[in-house]
Amino acid sequence: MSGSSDAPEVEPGAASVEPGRSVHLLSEMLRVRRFEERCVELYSHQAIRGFLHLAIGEEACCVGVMQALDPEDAVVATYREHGHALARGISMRAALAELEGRVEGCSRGRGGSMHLFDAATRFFGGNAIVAGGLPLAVGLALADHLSGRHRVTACFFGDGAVAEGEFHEAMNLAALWHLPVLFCCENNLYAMGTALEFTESETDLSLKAASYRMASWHVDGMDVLAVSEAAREAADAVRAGGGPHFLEMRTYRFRSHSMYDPDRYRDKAEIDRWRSRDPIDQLRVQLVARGVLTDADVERMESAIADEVLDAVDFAAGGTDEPVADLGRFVTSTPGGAT
Amino acid sequence: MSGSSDAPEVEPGAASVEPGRSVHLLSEMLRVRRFEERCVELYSHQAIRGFLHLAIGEEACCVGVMQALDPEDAVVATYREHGHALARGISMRAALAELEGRVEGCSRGRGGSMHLFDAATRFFGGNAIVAGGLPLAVGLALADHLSGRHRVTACFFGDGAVAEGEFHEAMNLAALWHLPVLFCCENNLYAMGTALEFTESETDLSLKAASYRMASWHVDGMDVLAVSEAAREAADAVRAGGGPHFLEMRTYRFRSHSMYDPDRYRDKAEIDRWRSRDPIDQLRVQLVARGVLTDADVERMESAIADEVLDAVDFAAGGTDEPVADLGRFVTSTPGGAT
Amino acid sequence: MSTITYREALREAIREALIADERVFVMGEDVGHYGGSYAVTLGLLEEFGPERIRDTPLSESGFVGAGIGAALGGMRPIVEVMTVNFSLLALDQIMNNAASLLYMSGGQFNVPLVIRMATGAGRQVAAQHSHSLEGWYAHIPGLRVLAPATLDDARAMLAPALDDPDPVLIFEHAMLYGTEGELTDDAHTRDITSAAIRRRGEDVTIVAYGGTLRVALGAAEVLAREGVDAEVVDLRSLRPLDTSTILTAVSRTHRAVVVDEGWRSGSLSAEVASRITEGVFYDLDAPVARVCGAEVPMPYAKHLEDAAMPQVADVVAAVHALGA
Amino acid sequence: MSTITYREALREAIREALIADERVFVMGEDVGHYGGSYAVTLGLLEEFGPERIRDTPLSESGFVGAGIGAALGGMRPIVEVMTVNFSLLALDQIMNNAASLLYMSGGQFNVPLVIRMATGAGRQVAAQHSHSLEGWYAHIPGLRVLAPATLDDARAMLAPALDDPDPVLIFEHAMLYGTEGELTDDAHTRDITSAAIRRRGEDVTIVAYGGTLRVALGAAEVLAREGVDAEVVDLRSLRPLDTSTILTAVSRTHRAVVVDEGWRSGSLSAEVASRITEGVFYDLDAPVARVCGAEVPMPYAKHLEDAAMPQVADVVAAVHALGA
Ligand SMILES: Cc1ncc(C[n+]2csc(CCOP(=O)(O)OP(=O)(O)O)c2C)c(N)n1
Ligand SMILES: Cc1ncc(C[n+]2csc(CCOP(=O)(O)OP(=O)(O)O)c2C)c(N)n1
Ligand SMILES: [Mg+2]
Ligand SMILES: [Mg+2]
Repeated sequence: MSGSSDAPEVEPGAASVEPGRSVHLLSEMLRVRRFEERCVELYSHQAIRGFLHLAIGEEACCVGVMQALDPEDAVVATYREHGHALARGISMRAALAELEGRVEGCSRGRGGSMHLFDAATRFFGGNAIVAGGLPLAVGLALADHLSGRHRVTACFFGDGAVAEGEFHEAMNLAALWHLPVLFCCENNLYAMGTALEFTESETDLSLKAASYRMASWHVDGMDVLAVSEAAREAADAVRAGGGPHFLEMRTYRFRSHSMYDPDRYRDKAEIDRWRSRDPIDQLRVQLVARGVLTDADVERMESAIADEVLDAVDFAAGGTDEPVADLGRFVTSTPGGAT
Repeated sequence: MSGSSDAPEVEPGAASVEPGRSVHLLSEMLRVRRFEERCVELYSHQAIRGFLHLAIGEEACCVGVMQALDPEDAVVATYREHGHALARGISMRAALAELEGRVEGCSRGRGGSMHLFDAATRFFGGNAIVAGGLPLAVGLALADHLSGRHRVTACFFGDGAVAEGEFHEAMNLAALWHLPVLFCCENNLYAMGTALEFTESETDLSLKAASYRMASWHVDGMDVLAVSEAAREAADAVRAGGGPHFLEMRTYRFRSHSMYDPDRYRDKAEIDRWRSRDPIDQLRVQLVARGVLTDADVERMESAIADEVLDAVDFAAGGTDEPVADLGRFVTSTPGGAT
Repeated sequence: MSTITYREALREAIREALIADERVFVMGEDVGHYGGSYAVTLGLLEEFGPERIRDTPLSESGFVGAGIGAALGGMRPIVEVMTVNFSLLALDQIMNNAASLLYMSGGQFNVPLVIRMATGAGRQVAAQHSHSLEGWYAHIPGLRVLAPATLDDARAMLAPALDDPDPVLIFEHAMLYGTEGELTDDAHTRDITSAAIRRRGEDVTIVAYGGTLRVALGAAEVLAREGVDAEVVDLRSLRPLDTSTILTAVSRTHRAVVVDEGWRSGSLSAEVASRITEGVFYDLDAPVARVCGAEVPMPYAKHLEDAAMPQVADVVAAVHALGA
Repeated sequence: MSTITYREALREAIREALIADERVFVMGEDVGHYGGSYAVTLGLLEEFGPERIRDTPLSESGFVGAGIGAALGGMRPIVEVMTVNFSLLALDQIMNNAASLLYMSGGQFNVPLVIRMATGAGRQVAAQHSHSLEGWYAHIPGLRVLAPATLDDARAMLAPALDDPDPVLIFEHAMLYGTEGELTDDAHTRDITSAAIRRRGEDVTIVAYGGTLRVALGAAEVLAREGVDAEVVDLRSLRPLDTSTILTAVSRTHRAVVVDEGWRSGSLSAEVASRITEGVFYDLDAPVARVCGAEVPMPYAKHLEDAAMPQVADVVAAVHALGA
């Protein structure tokens, strides 16, 4: 990570991350990957419908940041949030049941892929409006500030969100009021089919924070160790009263924007170049090379995750529909509320 | 003016403005001042109603910038736009008739003080939504760009607008598309009763433009010569295809935000300090000292302006009401339109 | 009993809430140093300090969204949007977050937020500052929408609104702030669900809310002098609508006029008229009449503004046209 | 005659406009390199280049406002807002500038702008992507609001919309893009003012628009099998409403059902019902019925989404309840 755009980034994996944590990071990334791969299948079988946005290729971002958070912290995410949800501790069961519209899902099947919620882990969604979550994160942090609680609110968004006015309003409010928000920009170079160069006159997004006097770092988003180090340092600073921090993670999605997207706008060569930097492969190779893991360890890890995925698939398949009679439930908190 | 915030500003009046133009600038500022002073009286007699926002103290900004524009350029202003309208060439008659709700007004009496419009001078309003005019200016410039016309769109807004998302969206669009917009920020340090330090985490507004890679200057907004020089240079650059430019003018309103405002939030000493830098007094003293004008010349100027104001007052007083039967006219262009 | 203005009644309610509950705070443009654009929050900064009386930058979407987030975080924010016109900039937050989060999250995340705004025309502030959109907002499920039209309601509605676990919008008509009078015992009712009968009558029901209540009452007076006895219903809550109070009245009077300052097409008056027709069709002696705002961006000139707003004479004429 | 999809019909209309008039250009998120989120603009970037098929950053208020400005500057922009949900972010520009500038300026500045958006539910994209707000937009004076429900209208409405000197919103129901069929001669009509009778009938009038037209026609078929002969009116223009076509139909059938995907309270159905009641009260055998969207943020689960949207069976039941 680096404090300005010109400063060099830390070497991939150079950080003195202790082996146990590295293994955990690998496992978490694999959980996200295998979960989403299964989602693709389920989508083709129409068990999952609507929009489905995959984070495949970007797992280092959600996994790396989540490791830096405490249970009492809060998370606000986007519609591309399966990884965030899993890494935050929502079970595969609850997530997959949600994607399949089951009442056992983490949002009772009302939200689907774009609207995973979980009060227990303070996961404030999934938000399908680009940049719509940022003001919420500011407000959550404001609540902590007003209550004298030393918590962090981590807010995820993509490069596309930076062009939205709400991004700027939220950045200014957080900086002006010195609120404990960790702004996590997952810059995958595209907003749907529109490349960053077509959306921002200044494509170095970490510079945007400067005009709010906000501390800003950027980091290789394909290197989970670098991300987790940067995120920990930033989160610690936020928690210690250092005000909001901006963390840009430079990453890439290996698949199309959503299942509807024919991906006409990207170069095969570009995709391949990024695929060669797969965050999971990189870490696995490194850990095996360093002798932290054996191939057999990796296989065991894969197989445990496969079991977890399978269990979730069974759970979701065995799930139930919310009764139609409940359609009007939770429009308001009380039945006599303002429907 | 200066290209960055650290660079020194040009000396007041140092610019080699030729005498004739200086005199014209003084006269234009005086026209705005005397017009608005009369508006205060008319407001107290209830000939003018609704919101009335005065630019008294800020005349160097509108007058200085307007001098840099050509007739085919476009202007987008705010609700504090009497000065802009007069300096752009809307007659006092048409402006005052508008403020008094007469059909002879430049908006047929439908707009009032906040909505002066004039197609002949390409004056696209008066806009009562803070930052609401900025996207319009981008669009006007886009039209010029697409049509291959070398025109400038000057867009005025206050310091308060900088916190609005629309400001940022417009800045990005203009810079991204390299459009001929001159962004004119009249920084009078307050948005209604809220001081800049309570609205922006970075109070040096000229820095905001940097995060859009937009050329940005700031200038003493109490010095009309400095403003007009800066504006001319910026407008020329814009017209020559140099892309959008941002011009911050540091100024102050001597009176309250609107006629409703008891002005509880500002220090008497602060107001006095700024009043001692009255842009009109400064230029008059200077021109007299340099022998460009005699006191008698100034008196003649005042008296001509007093006549112009009086004529406008008579004109407005003698104006007529739009027939109530026309209430529904111009909701759409055609009577059979989409009312 | 001493007199009080509508503005002061609102302020008293806010003060009381700030004193009673630490989680309550006020946030909005110019609520602090300026004293509130309509002086509602005047003096509160001095009393409660800048953390709880929080001036915001001009960023409606940002601070309304922050209010939603703070509510999610356990606070009880009172967000002031200076006028309804500016709330359009925050509409995405209001509809897609405040009103939807509880439902989308399957009941996990409620949003105990109060948003206050000024609304309505009558002050010659022209097209961009004169909207009457509270009825339009009443379209959105998940919101409670209130329109205090009396001093008592100005005083009484905030506390139960804050107690509501879900988002509540309170619309204060700009022409009411200066209204003066005495509070009654109703100033302590905690009712934000029912419509109120402001005048009993037998011949026609006039339904109004917010800024049009005084128009309705004025018309009722004129009509009374003519021997026509009008019942006046003040909706008070625009969402949910207290349909039963309306229907009870109309089933008795057999005629109804709805007075709505909003633009006629698609205004709340259409919903009220439809509910009446659906509910007591066979009791109606005539179709429900509507007296609404003219469908124009509000003009500045006084005579045109008057012509664009429902007036007493318009309501009287509508009642006559019903054959009452 | 070869078949064409709704999406292709829209594209043909856009192509034609781009060819016919240099001032026309297309602007919006992902209209270019991506090919349009609903593939409406697919191939146009290659044909017309990036100046005229202009990908925008995610900044709805900014680029809608820029569209307004470009229209003021003499262009004829077609702005695509990906879906109506995102248009909330641009609502201030739409209401306070596009719809108001002509009036506020005393007739000087008209805004010849077309804004297209996808609308409606049915694809399981949940609460923030499934709104049906076109009826709500029809509240705003100064706008023309169109809802092409057929292939012909998808093909035909753009040209007259671009000729309109004032802003026009065109709402395309997301479920229609894939509809396939043949164009008829009506694909060249330039009519954007009148409602269309899609089916003649004597017993009941079913009024629908956009996404609910096929529901209405489906219900009419079911009813026909039962011997009930329904007339189906497609509003086509939501603002202004072609009241006379509706009234003529209802005065003949004496019964009416309005089908509206929007949330019931305050939906356009209320306005239509009110106009019917106001216009032909004494011809009505029963109160106008409404079949609307459930008043919930749209749930993801298919069975709940279906339950929240007007279905053929609901319309049939409503007709039965009217005694037809
Ligand atoms: C306000 C808004 N406008 C448009 C969309 C449609 N949309 C969904 S995702 C997306 C791209 C967002 O890109 P980015 O923020 O970079 O996130 P990524 O998808 O790359 O993770 C767009 C345009 C939306 N959801 N919200
Ligand atoms: C979007 C919006 N929010 C709030 C207001 C109310 N308002 C009118 S002027 C003003 C202050 C604007 O300050 P600034 O931009 O600095 O301009 P100045 O009045 O100082 O010239 C405010 C808050 C408004 N008109 N528009
Ligand atoms: Mg992206
Ligand atoms: Mg200011």
